[in-house]
Amino acid sequence: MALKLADVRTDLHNDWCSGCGDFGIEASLQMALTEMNVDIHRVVIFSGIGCHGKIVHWTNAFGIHTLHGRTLPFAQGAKLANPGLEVIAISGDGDGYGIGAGHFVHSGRRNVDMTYIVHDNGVYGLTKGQASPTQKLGEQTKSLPQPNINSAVNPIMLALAAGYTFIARSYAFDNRHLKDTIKRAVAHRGLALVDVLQPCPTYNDIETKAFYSGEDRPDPSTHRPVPRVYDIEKTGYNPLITTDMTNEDVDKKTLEVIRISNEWGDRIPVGVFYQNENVPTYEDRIMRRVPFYLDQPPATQQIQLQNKKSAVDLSSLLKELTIGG
Amino acid sequence: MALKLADVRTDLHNDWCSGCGDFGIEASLQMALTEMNVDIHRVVIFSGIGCHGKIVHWTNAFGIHTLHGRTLPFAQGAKLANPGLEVIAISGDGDGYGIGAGHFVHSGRRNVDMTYIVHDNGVYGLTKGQASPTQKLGEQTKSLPQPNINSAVNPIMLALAAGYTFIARSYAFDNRHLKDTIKRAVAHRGLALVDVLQPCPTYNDIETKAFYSGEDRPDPSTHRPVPRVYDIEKTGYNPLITTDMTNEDVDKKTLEVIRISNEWGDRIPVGVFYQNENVPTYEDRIMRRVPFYLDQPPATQQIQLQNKKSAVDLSSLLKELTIGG
Amino acid sequence: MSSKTVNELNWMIGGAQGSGVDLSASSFARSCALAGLWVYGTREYYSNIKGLHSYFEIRTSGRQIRSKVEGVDLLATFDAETVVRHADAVNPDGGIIYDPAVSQTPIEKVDTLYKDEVRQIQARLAQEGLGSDVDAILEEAKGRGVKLFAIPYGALIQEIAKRLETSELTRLNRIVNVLAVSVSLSLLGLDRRYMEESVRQAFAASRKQKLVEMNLAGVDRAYEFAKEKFGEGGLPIRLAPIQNKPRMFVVGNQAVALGKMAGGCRLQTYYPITPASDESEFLEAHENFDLLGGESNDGKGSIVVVQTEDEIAAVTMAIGGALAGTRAATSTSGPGFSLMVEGMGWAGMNEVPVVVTLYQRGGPSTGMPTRTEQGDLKFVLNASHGEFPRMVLCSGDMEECFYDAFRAMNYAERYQLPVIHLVDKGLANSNMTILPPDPNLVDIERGKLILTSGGGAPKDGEYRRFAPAEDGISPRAVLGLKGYRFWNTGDEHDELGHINENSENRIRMMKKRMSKLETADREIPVTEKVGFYAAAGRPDVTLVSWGSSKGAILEGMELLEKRGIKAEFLQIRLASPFPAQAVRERLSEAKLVIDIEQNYSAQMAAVIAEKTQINIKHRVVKFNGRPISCNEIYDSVRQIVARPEANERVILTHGA
Amino acid sequence: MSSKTVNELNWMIGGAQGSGVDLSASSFARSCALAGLWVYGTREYYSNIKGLHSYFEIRTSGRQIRSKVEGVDLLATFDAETVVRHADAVNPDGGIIYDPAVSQTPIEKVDTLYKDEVRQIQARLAQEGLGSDVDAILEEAKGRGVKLFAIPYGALIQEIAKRLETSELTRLNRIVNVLAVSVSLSLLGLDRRYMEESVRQAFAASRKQKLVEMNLAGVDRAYEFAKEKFGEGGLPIRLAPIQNKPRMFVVGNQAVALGKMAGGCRLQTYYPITPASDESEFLEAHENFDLLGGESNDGKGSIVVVQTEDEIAAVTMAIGGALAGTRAATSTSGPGFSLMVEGMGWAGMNEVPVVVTLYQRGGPSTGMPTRTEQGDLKFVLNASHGEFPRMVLCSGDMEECFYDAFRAMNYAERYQLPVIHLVDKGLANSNMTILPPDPNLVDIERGKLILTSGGGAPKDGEYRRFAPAEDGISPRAVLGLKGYRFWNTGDEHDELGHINENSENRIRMMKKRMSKLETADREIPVTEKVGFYAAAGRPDVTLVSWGSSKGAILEGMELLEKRGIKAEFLQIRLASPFPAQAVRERLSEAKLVIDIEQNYSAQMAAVIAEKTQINIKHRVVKFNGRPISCNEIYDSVRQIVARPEANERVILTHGA
Ligand SMILES: Cc1ncc(C[n+]2csc(CCOP(=O)(O)OP(=O)(O)O)c2C)c(N)n1
Ligand SMILES: Cc1ncc(C[n+]2csc(CCOP(=O)(O)OP(=O)(O)O)c2C)c(N)n1
Ligand code: SF4
Ligand code: SF4
Ligand SMILES: [Mg+2]
Ligand SMILES: [Mg+2]
Repeated sequence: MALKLADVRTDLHNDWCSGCGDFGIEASLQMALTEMNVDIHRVVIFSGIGCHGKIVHWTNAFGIHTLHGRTLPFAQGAKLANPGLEVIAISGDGDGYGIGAGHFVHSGRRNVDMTYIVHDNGVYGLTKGQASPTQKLGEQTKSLPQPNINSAVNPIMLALAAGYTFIARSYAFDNRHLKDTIKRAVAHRGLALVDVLQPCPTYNDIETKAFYSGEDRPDPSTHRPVPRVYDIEKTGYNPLITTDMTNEDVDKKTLEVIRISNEWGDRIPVGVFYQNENVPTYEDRIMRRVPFYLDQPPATQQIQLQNKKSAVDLSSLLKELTIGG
Repeated sequence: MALKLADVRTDLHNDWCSGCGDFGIEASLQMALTEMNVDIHRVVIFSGIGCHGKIVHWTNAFGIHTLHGRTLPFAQGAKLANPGLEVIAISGDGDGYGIGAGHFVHSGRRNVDMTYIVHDNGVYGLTKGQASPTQKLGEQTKSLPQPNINSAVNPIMLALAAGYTFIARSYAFDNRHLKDTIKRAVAHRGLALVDVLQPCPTYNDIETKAFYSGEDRPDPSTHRPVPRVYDIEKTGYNPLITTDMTNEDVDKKTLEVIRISNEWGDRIPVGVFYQNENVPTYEDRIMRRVPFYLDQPPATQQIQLQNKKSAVDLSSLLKELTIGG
Repeated sequence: MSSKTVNELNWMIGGAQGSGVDLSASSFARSCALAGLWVYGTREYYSNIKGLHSYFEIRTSGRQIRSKVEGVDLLATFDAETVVRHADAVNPDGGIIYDPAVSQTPIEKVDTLYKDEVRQIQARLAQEGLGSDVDAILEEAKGRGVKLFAIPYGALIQEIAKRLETSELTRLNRIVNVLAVSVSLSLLGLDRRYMEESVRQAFAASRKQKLVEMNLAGVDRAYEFAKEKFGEGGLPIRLAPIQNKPRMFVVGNQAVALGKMAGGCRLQTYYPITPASDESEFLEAHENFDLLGGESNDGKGSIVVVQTEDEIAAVTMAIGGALAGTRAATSTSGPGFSLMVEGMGWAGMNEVPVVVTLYQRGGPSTGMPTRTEQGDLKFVLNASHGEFPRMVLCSGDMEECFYDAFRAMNYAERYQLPVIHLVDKGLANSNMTILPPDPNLVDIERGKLILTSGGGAPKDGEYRRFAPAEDGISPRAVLGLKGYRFWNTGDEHDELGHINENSENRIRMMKKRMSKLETADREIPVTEKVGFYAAAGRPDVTLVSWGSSKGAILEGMELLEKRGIKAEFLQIRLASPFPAQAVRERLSEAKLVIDIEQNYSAQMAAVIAEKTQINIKHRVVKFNGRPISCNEIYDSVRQIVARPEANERVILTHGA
Repeated sequence: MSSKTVNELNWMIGGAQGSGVDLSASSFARSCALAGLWVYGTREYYSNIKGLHSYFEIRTSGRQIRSKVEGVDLLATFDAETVVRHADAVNPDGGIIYDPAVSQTPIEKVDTLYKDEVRQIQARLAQEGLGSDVDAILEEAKGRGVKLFAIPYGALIQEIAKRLETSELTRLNRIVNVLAVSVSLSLLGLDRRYMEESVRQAFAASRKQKLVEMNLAGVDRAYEFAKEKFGEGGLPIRLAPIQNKPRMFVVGNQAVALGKMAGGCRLQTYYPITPASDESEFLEAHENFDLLGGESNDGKGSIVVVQTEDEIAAVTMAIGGALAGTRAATSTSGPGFSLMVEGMGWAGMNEVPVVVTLYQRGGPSTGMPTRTEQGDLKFVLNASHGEFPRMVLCSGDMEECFYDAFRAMNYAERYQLPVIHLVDKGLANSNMTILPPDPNLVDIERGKLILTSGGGAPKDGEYRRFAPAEDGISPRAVLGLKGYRFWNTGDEHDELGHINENSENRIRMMKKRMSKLETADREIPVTEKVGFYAAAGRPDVTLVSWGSSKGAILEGMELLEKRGIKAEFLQIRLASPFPAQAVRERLSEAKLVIDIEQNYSAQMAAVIAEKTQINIKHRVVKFNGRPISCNEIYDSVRQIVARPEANERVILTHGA
């Protein structure tokens, strides 16, 4: 039974600022949910603290609005306890790349099979517009008293260094691309990052919608704006790492990812930068230790007998620790 | 007045395990201190928690043994309060790349002019040998009950992604190279990382001294071991980013850094991978806001008058907030 | 018209976040202040950037005021929601300014109301046989005697546009705020020149002449319109200028920032969080400041403000700065403080002076980020594993925010320990007129600090950072000082600062550190530890409280006195070291004691019980995130005094 | 030889960390246990991997014992440092086993002694007119009547090498441990077969036959040598086998791990930290375990153990797991817990069952990582900003470690809140023989948990995670359960779990959450809240304590009774919700109350004062990181009973 958009929306009042890129992300996510081949009852969305974090309340799926910067460990805990869940973690750029940078790096090392979407608006929205880690050095968005004093991180490169096996970028107001990218991220086996360029009309007056869509630079002939955002996959770029590639091939691809990810200004690349399903997921790795992990994961194990007693038979363990007898 | 090694050593009992690579790092650091052109009274060494952390107690300079994973923010605080200090921060790999990964990334974005040395032994020494973030997936060092379940981070690439402006690697038992690298790191204007490969004979039975020095693979003719560790700069590699380089040149260099940093196994590169003094330091950036910052940094400002009253003249500020009158 | 109250007013304005309500409120307040009146304002808003409801209450008076009062005299609105939410708070002889264009709006169309709220209001109106729209609400108010003032904002703006010969209606629409304020002031009879000046000052910084003109045109038209239409308006209150002495008009976090600056803070680290970051941003905006008689650096001093990657970095970076010899502080709210506790413990262990200003807000967890609470007291008293000395200061009002921020910097250095300065959102986001604070009332006291080689030189040639001392306080050198090398470690350490696990050393060091609290307790005068406000005569009741409830309590006491109930008030200002003796003395003589706190479990009462074994049975608590009003104090105390046995715990619930 | 004590012994062995002392200690203990004796062992070591001094005390007895005792009967050493550090602890009629090869070592050459320690010892010896080397120490002991047993380890090892026809002297050198233990057992008259069996068991896992042989050869030669050389040795103590019933020989963190496993924990997250990580590593090593009557999965259950990047991730990951419906826990020590408090608050706000086992160690900050303390009580009771319910269990011994770990999992789910299980290094690293715990004594109680669709179905079709409930506890569904969608947020929320800042909602939700503590207080039987150990007759003194002091107190009471002092003991087992009534009842009748704690400020006494307003004036505290012995209890209580007014606070200082 196909879901309609209305099924995956709650009827709460949405309190984002009008024109906020978050609306685009919300819509794309919800459309992806209706089109994806997953049981909506198994979908759990985690978010952090920031404007972005409210997305779970507008979305009609299990929704866990966690702590600032801690989205990833919360989400991984749920997924590892019940690998049958379809887990989507969502952060802001302050949340995910700022205070959450440590978890960002270490989650890459695990490669748990889930999706991570980051609302990348260059600012700390909910605390009134301080610079986020993706804001460039020397930029001065509206509410900064002085130009930004920190250099920006490149999330694509950071993800690559950390071990993410699917790395993509999309744009909040390109609904179709974002929706498709989310679907591909969810379908990916392993940890998938979708960095979403998100205008914040209230605090970021530099990377605006007009900026991304190139309204300041009309095509001389058509007089229509030439968007800065372009889809790398439309230029023939192929993000896939395949098993038949040599180490050199992989190295080359990696370097290409980084080269492209450094583009900014007149051309801003979106699309899937990197996909590698040859790295075992964390679930695969657990299976090597706990053979029945996927059949009987932590969340579904019977822990008690009919008579309420513990289902565990401690005897061999106790014996191991017993002396004499 | 030249310092002797004895001057920069305390007379405390050193309680590292015998054969520990930390001894090599300690000796190299102390030699660097005697040879460097800095006033030893201005040298402050910060360390984290782990075996490595005790290094400050064996070293006769201001020594601050901080918290697990927090070396970098402590050190930056001191340096920013008094930019006249020569600050050297030291971590273990668990400390710096594990629990401290967030600070690692964000310190790169600041580029405070100081040095960061990481004792990279692949394990959590002081807590008895759990895998650290640089231990490879599937490796099983001595005290692991199971093969390591996490992928390793590549500290060089992570540093590059984070914005470190000097990135080097050395080897604990190559005294001369390590000492020279530390001296270059200290001389560098900006944040300098020195990742030091450090055997932990007690818990890491894979990346041992014998491994690094290639004792398992004698040269067929000389029968002498062929070390795995090689100095990239001896192969003609030049880490310097210069102002006359084009963006493409810089991109190329960056990619080369990453390519080399991925080498492991039979050839393990050490040396300075990357050096870029064209990025303003955090101190430079403060100067643009606070013109007298370097002359009168926080730590040396007079805050009181002779009569113990506050030296601050609040009147113009109070006026700004005053109504009427 | 002699029956009118003069210069006692509670005015309210509401509207969507981001629609300029804050500007309205401050121009109203500023107008009053320019007229020489005293002002006290509070702000309520959601954890939201734009669109959800926010409102301000501005009290103004001929004498200094310091708390919120129940009942609105004049409610200025320009949207439906504000009418719906606040009409019932308007006093029977008060007034409501509204836009007739919204009066047909059905309640359920106000989609920023929670569903439950809509249902409740609809049910209430239905019960009264009224309709279900804004008009019904207005009718309900009118039924209670409230005067209604319809302002056709749209038409007025059209007229102004014509006058100014502009077509920028979108921009002009923003002057709806000025219209509402101006109509209010006109109804209250305050000469328009105060509002005009207020507008000029408000836009002085922006230097947009056009904007000033538009707004002045708005003032003009609004005064005109109100005069024509409502005359004197029939409101029982008048505002009249009374004097013209300069006053400061500040919000709490500015008072803290000024206190820190004067108190010598030169490094402030922070990670953004509501409601703390305003303080850091104020400091950053004023990072270069004037020095007294300074010649060097053009007579400028400076503070370095660093936005860190998280609160762990904020506190540890501040500690690093303090080690280098600067006065360092950080500023945060509950969630941030939760991340700082490990760092606090390290500072305690290594005797590092560091100040954390903690802006309490509704907890637990993310809680209610923009609402007030005093829920963190017991947490900060016990934060971090193990035992180490810390000081905890609790400010009760704007002036204390300033002086305590200054003193916190002193205490940290004198006693070489972490100091927590507790304030709350209620203080941070309230604004009021005060007399300018005088930094000269407090000396800078750096304690046993060695800043220059030779100062407090070690006797045996070897500097021992943790040398034993009678008072527990060793001479403290700073990093980089020649001849004063030292070590620090979070591990137990010897006098030099090296790790040492020896049993005797451990006992000695624990005693040394902990004894500093006794030293502080001995040295600090009791007036800095507790505030005491005697009753006029033998007290019927003793009120005990701390922090931002102070203002409401003091004004509540006046109300009580008018009804013949004599109350005295013991304000705990220092929560650690706890002034057990002073408190015990006061309370053991008391007849009836009531503990008043803005949290669920009466945390200060618990601390008092622990420290003095006095169980304060009667408690007034409030934990709905809205500040206490003086009337709530009055009501609850009266209730308890009347029937003590039946009212051991009174929960206050006011506030929309 | 009838004057000999039989089966009452305190044996000590010391040596450098990593030199095999732990192996010696466990083979000694194992030998005793194999002979049917009860064993209690404690371990002291530095925060160091190799080289610094560590030592074990193994008490063994014919009856069950549960504490440390002062005075060593037989000290086994093979290095200089152990003699220097511990000779003075040997009882006058006890013995010291030593290596004559080290007897000439000057004290100052023992470079793992702190300089201060060297000076102190030298001064002491000088005062006694003795030399300044190991021999002087031995002489000093001999002067007190201590017997000396010189063991030429080197020569013995050479002989063994010859016998085994091996030249692997480096490997053989390690059997020095076995020699010391075997000589000890020989002197004590225990048949060698127990030691032989012990050696076999110790190396059973390693399957290195060669190693077993070597060690058995060591046992052989050592027994031989001791017999030849010392005969019965003249020690006043004998060990004699008494029975052969199976006993468990466990350390505290294993007891906790087993309790968690039986209690249904299926996800354990952790970040390495001393002394907590042993528990997680034990669980990981046993991640696949047997189920009762299970057919599926070959009758195997499993626990997933995840090493996280830090403690913030550990606690939040566990919470994520709990939301999905598994019983989840994490395990840490003070510094780690300091990082977990924000997560705890979120769990409290969202009513998530999560268990944190907190192994207390010497604080503050990094403190003394390998030493014991009970310094975190008030911290955990108040950890995190704002107010939310939490439960805090304090285990007093090995058995309680097991059952409390089990119950903690129950409480968390029944009351839907975070539970902190407080243990300490003293418990974690002690080992003892106990009767195997019986998991069937506790039922698995999951409370209002909905695991399957249709279970506890919501009446109006819409599941409301935070639906109001009389007892404060709403039916709890898990993530992924069809028909039971819910939301969570750290913000204040409505019944569905959506953000809600409405005042009434806030008050309702705060009350609902906090009332769960009252429910727990009502439902949990008093026997799980406090332990009470009556005196034999009308008590002279009432001892109050918690946690690992229990064993020493119980045995101290026996010592006191022998001297005619009748003591009763009230053990607080549940610190939150605090059993105020039970405690008040017990204490208000008491004649003389003494609070005994292993921290500086007597934290439980503070909690008792807060909750009951009873001020326990007399306090025995210990904070040097070494566990309390039963003799210290005896001495301090006697001292206070003798002169209460002069001894309000007694600080215990024993332990090397
Ligand atoms: C521990 C902690 N520190 C600080 C905050 C305050 N805070 C709330 S939202 C936010 C930043 C949000 O920025 P981002 O993650 O980029 O989200 P956005 O609002 O831009 O969507 C911060 C710092 C918090 N909630 N918790
Ligand atoms: C917050 C916190 N968590 C855990 C620990 C325990 N701990 C002490 S050392 C250490 C790991 C050290 O590993 P590494 O940084 O690699 O240093 P090494 O010992 O290998 O030199 C840990 C986890 C701690 N001290 N603090
Ligand atoms: S502040 Fe920015 S990110 Fe937040 S809701 Fe408004 S526009 Fe969106
Ligand atoms: S455990 Fe490893 S890192 Fe630590 S001191 Fe020993 S050898 Fe060195
Ligand atoms: Mg953002
Ligand atoms: Mg390491």
